Amino acid sequence: MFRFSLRRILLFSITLWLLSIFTFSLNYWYPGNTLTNMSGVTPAMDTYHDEANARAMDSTIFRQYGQYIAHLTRGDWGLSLTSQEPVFPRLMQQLGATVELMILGALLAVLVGVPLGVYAALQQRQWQDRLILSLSLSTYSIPVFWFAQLAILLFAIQLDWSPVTGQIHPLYAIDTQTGSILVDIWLSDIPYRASAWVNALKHLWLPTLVVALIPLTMLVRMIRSAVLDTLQLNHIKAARVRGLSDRTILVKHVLPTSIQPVLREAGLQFSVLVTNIMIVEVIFNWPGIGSALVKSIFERDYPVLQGGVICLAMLILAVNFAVDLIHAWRFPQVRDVIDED
Amino acid sequence: MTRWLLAAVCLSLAGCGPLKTHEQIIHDGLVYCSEGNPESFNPQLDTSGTTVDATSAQLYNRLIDYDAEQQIFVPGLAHRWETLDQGQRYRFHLRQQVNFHHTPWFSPTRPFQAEDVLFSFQRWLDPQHPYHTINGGQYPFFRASGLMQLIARIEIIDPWTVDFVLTRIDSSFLANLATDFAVILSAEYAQQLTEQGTPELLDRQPVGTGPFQFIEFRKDSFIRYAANPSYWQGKPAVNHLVYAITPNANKRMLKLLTGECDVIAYPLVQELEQLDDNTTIKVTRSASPNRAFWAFNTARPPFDQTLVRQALAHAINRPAMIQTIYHGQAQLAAGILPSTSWAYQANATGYPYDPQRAKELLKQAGFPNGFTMSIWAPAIQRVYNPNALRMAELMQADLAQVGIEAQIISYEWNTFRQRMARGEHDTALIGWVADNADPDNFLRPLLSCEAVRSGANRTNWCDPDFDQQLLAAIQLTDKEQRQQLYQRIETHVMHQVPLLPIASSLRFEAHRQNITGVELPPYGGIRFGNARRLTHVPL
Amino acid sequence: MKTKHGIYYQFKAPSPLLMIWREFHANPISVAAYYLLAVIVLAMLLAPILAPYSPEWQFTDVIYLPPAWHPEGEMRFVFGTDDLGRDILSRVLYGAWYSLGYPLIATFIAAFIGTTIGAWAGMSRGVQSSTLTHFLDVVLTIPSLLLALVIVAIFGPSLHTVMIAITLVLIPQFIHSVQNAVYTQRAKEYVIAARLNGCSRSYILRRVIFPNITSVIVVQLTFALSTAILDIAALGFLGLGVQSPAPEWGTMLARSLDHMYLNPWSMLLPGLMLFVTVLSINILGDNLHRAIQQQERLS
Amino acid sequence: MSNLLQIHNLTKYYVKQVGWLKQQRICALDAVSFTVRQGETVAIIGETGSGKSTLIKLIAGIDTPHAGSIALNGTLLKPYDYKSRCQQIRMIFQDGLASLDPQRNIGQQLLEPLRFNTDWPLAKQHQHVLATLERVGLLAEHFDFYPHMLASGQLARVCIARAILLNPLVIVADEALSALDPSIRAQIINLLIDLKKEMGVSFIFSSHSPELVRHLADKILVLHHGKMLEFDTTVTLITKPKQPLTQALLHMENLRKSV
Repeated sequence: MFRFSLRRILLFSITLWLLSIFTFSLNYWYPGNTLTNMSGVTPAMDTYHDEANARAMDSTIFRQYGQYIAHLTRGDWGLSLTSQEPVFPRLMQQLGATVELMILGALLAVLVGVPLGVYAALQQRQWQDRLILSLSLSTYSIPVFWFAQLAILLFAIQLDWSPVTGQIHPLYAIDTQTGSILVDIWLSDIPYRASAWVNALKHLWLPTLVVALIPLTMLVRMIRSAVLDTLQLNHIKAARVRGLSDRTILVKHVLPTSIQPVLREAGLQFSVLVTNIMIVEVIFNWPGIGSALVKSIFERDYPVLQGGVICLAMLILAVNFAVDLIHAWRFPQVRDVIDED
Repeated sequence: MTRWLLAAVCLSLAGCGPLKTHEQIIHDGLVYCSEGNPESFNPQLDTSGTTVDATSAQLYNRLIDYDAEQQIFVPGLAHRWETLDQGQRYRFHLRQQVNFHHTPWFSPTRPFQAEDVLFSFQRWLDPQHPYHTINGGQYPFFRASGLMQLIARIEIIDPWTVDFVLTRIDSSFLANLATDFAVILSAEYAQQLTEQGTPELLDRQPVGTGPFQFIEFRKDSFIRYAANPSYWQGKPAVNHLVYAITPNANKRMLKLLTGECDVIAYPLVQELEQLDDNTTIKVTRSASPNRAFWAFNTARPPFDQTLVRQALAHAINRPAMIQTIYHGQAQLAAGILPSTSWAYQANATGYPYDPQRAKELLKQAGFPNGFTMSIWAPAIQRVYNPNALRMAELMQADLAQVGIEAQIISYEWNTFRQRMARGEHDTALIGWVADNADPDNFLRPLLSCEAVRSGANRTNWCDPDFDQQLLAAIQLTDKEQRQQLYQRIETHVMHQVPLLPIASSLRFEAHRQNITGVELPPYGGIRFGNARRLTHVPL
Repeated sequence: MKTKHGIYYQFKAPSPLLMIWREFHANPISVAAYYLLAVIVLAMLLAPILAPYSPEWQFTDVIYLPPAWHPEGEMRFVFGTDDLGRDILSRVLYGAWYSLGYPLIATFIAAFIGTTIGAWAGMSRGVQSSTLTHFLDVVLTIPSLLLALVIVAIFGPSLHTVMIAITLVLIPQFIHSVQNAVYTQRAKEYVIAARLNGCSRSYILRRVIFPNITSVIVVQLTFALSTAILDIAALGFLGLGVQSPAPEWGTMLARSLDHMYLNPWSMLLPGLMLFVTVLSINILGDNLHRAIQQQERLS
Repeated sequence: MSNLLQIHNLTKYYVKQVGWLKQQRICALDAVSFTVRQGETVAIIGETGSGKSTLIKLIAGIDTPHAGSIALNGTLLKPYDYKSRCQQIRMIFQDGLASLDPQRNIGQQLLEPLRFNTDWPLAKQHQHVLATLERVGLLAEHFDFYPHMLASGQLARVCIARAILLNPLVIVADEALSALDPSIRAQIINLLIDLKKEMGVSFIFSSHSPELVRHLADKILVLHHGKMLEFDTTVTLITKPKQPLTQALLHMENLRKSV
């Protein structure tokens, strides 16, 4: 396990390094002044020459890269071209909002998707199974932006169960500290926390649902086939023969084994989740990284775009790394296979 | 049940103070869904309607205000003024006991006085002023309107009396002072910032004398204001004012329907009317002195040729636009001045839709096979143009008829304006809302050579003869004579067509039925000072 | 090589690919999806003939017309008109070029490039291929939309950019699946046998390995196609894709939101078309996959 | 009879990860040397994991040795040089179905060696394939069959057909017959004996079955943990085995009977 972790950590670091090279070269590919793209300092500003010196712009590309990494790790991610604010602290807040949506979406997908998938597998070829399968295939094909609009029309306008957009009603003056609204309410010292929570949850559930929908349906399909495969395995049959109850077999034997192939696909699932979050954030005016990213493209605000790309990519890589470790820790047979090459 | 649940949640959390209900919080404030981010919190620096809406009337006051209904100037921070030296010197007597905002970043030690007026004007008048170059150093309104050349100097007579000395007699001076741009800043705050070494905060963490004070701005999310408790006209009825920034017109409408917005900017009027939901939502419309136009960048060939511009003017079908873009809620423009202006005369020459004539003109200009060009159109709604992108699409089809291939280009609003100021466009669909009732305000900021320098002249058309005539017109005091002169000027401009006027639209605003007192003065942004919510919530 | 009178009934044995097709064809849902997709593709190809008007022609006198089956509709505009008086039917038909045609082209280009590189990587051994595998694993975890957004940011939004972005984004998927498939195939005994027969590398790749991974490629194709369609539409919806007045479905959908009460059809139809197209592609891919599994279980 | 195949000092090991950083070599073959004469049949016996398959693979050329050499008629064979090797050494795979491409019919696959190793015209290639099919006891119409349509005995025949198609000098087989039913196995053994007589090839095979070894082999090679224990004629080994293991391997059924 130690050796495996070491290898994974090495791989993870190499990937981060590649990512940094990629984002570094993006600065040269974006239209306009490279230094401005990197730091948000325009030639018209007084600090331009200092910045050019600090980033070794007249030196070799390697020193520029070194300075880039130094700035990056220092948390100096440049200034936004539109607001002249430092990018990094702003991004961290947006990251909070994005991660909140991400965690809730993933939770919803798992809490609903897994039982549904198991249920479908147990009812294999029954009408329930067919219904769940065809429903999941259809939802999987819905363009998420269309679905979000329809959901707003139905739940927010027709039924009035949810507000249209935003994290919380703007009149609740919640200080943004982490960016995650639920945590921020907790951290704030307002006297009306309870109603703020209720209001925040009212805002939260619809985007969470939309974000979770597609990973959820994928999860249902994957769990279903994994459970079906597992049920065919000999040790499950043996457990049956031993006279264990269906429930025990399911919980103690089938589920743990079925999780393995599903966990392997978790990276892909997560990237689907992130794709949806980017679109959903734009539609629901969610102050997260995804909407900032899209907006920054419209505004040609390259420092913000860069920051967003780095943040999202790192998040995804980190999650994949974590999944890999958990996978190997939980299923030792995997790490031998992976270790071979 | 819900209440029990709430109570349970509340009890389970340590430090959960007295329970304040959602209704109380809502009742305490007002949400205005605006269409974009302000570029700055000081309207001196920017002419964009978005900036003006968010700042002028909320944070600041002017020396004088203009009452459009009675068509007179009314006192602002100056309670009285008089003309001296045959109109070359104006003396303002300032209101006493007016306080600047008391904020976490600034505690005023003295009330508003003449020094503040001097500071506010010298900042943009004097290129040597320490604050002149802070945050861009561009003062587009003052440069384009000619105020920079007009004011010779400002003299403090005593702490509550200020004199403005003009270089010449100018009938539009008071009108310009009453605009949303001539706001009064705090000299003391500026001094504090200089000492702190952060002068740029002057326009980012603003301090003014207005009914609301600034609390927080989060780009793309909201601007938060609180009522100024010691406002000289009395504390506003609304305690919290929030600008929820919602660029998407459709979202604004939906949020108005669900009550997330109390007032919205630029409503989709046709949509709201379709809803037939008049019990909760009210749409008001008012005449507005605005003009949507198509500006040709005359600095770029082939738009430097009058024949080409005339051809383009004939090539597009403006009456169709009134139907499809404005849904009939606008008036087709004949000339540059809108029909609400006193200098307007109905007989101005127009450019009827005539593709045949357009083709002939193009042939004369040496483009029998047309050419390729770009149409820049902003992605957000403006008073004068509810959907410029759609309009550009219409024009694209029209231009294709005369063999011109047009490309539509759009950027986020602030980027759009910055790039246009740099003259990167071929042609642009843009517009103008008058800041005051003077016809000069329609011609000089848009087309003068001075406006080319400030970047406000989107056509880059500079005609010294035109500028000369404008100057002559503004020095006349006789309305009749001025009207005739403006008539001549307009005929000249329309022949040259550096820009093609398209329409003037009605101005719309939509709000929930229980909101009153939101003011939309024709020559200015939106005002929330007198707004209030009507519902009563049991405490 | 047919013998006239054998002791077996069958003269021509069906090839395994044909058997997968038969298996697939036995499922009515997949057949329905197949024909639906065929109709959409046909409609796209015949758009210039089928569409009653040019997609950009503006009938400014009849804006916001509901579809023909609506009491206020008119027969000449079957799906109604949009806010500029353009015929929605014609726009949807021509829009298929952007929302289905271009994704198809992008998918095929990506498939060609990706398969070539993937086959090369799968055939080569050692560090080279292991590095590539790890690198691809990483690239694949980055959402395609994010990469597409970066490419759009570099080149600016236009049809070209979107095509470049989508194609580039799809290539790693193909490399990955083809490389894996080739790698698995290489260890198969029949491939070793072919090598022992003295076959050339290219022959083994073309005649032995490729027929055996066709199904993998086809399934990957359907997956990539639905990704491409949804990504292009999403970019269009965000305003960063194909620019107006091109009747791309995502762009149409985004534009129609401003008048969804006045003209709900102009919002519903493009979304519905996207949904139906992607759904039929997904059903196709799904059932193809199942048919292949079934076939593998039989043989 | 001359020495046809000379195997000298053949060594092959696999690397296994032990602990965190240590690697351990596991020897599959340890300096194995022997020679095979023309027309001779050599059986390789040993326990599971003794290196039988590795040896076969190395001779067939699927794998590379870490040391040692294989020479045919005095010329060294290079690993992965299938082109020159496949005319002389052919292999019969253990699993007939797995060693045949499911996507192509039998005929196409049998034409393959001819196509790449002869310059015969197509018609002649076809004819030769059909003749070979008949020679191994199949019908001409099996040409059009796909592997999954054939029974296991037929598949074994196809494999043999593929091996003899090019008239090789050596045929190697790795447990080629162990998966077959006893009755079919007998048929295939007879077929192999017939073919051997007709063609005069050398035949090297590995097997677990003492009867088969005794029945077919001229010589026997005993492997134990990759080392060559004994290599001698069948008669010698059956009558006077030097090692108890040889005794055990060759008389398994006797042991079983005695227990």
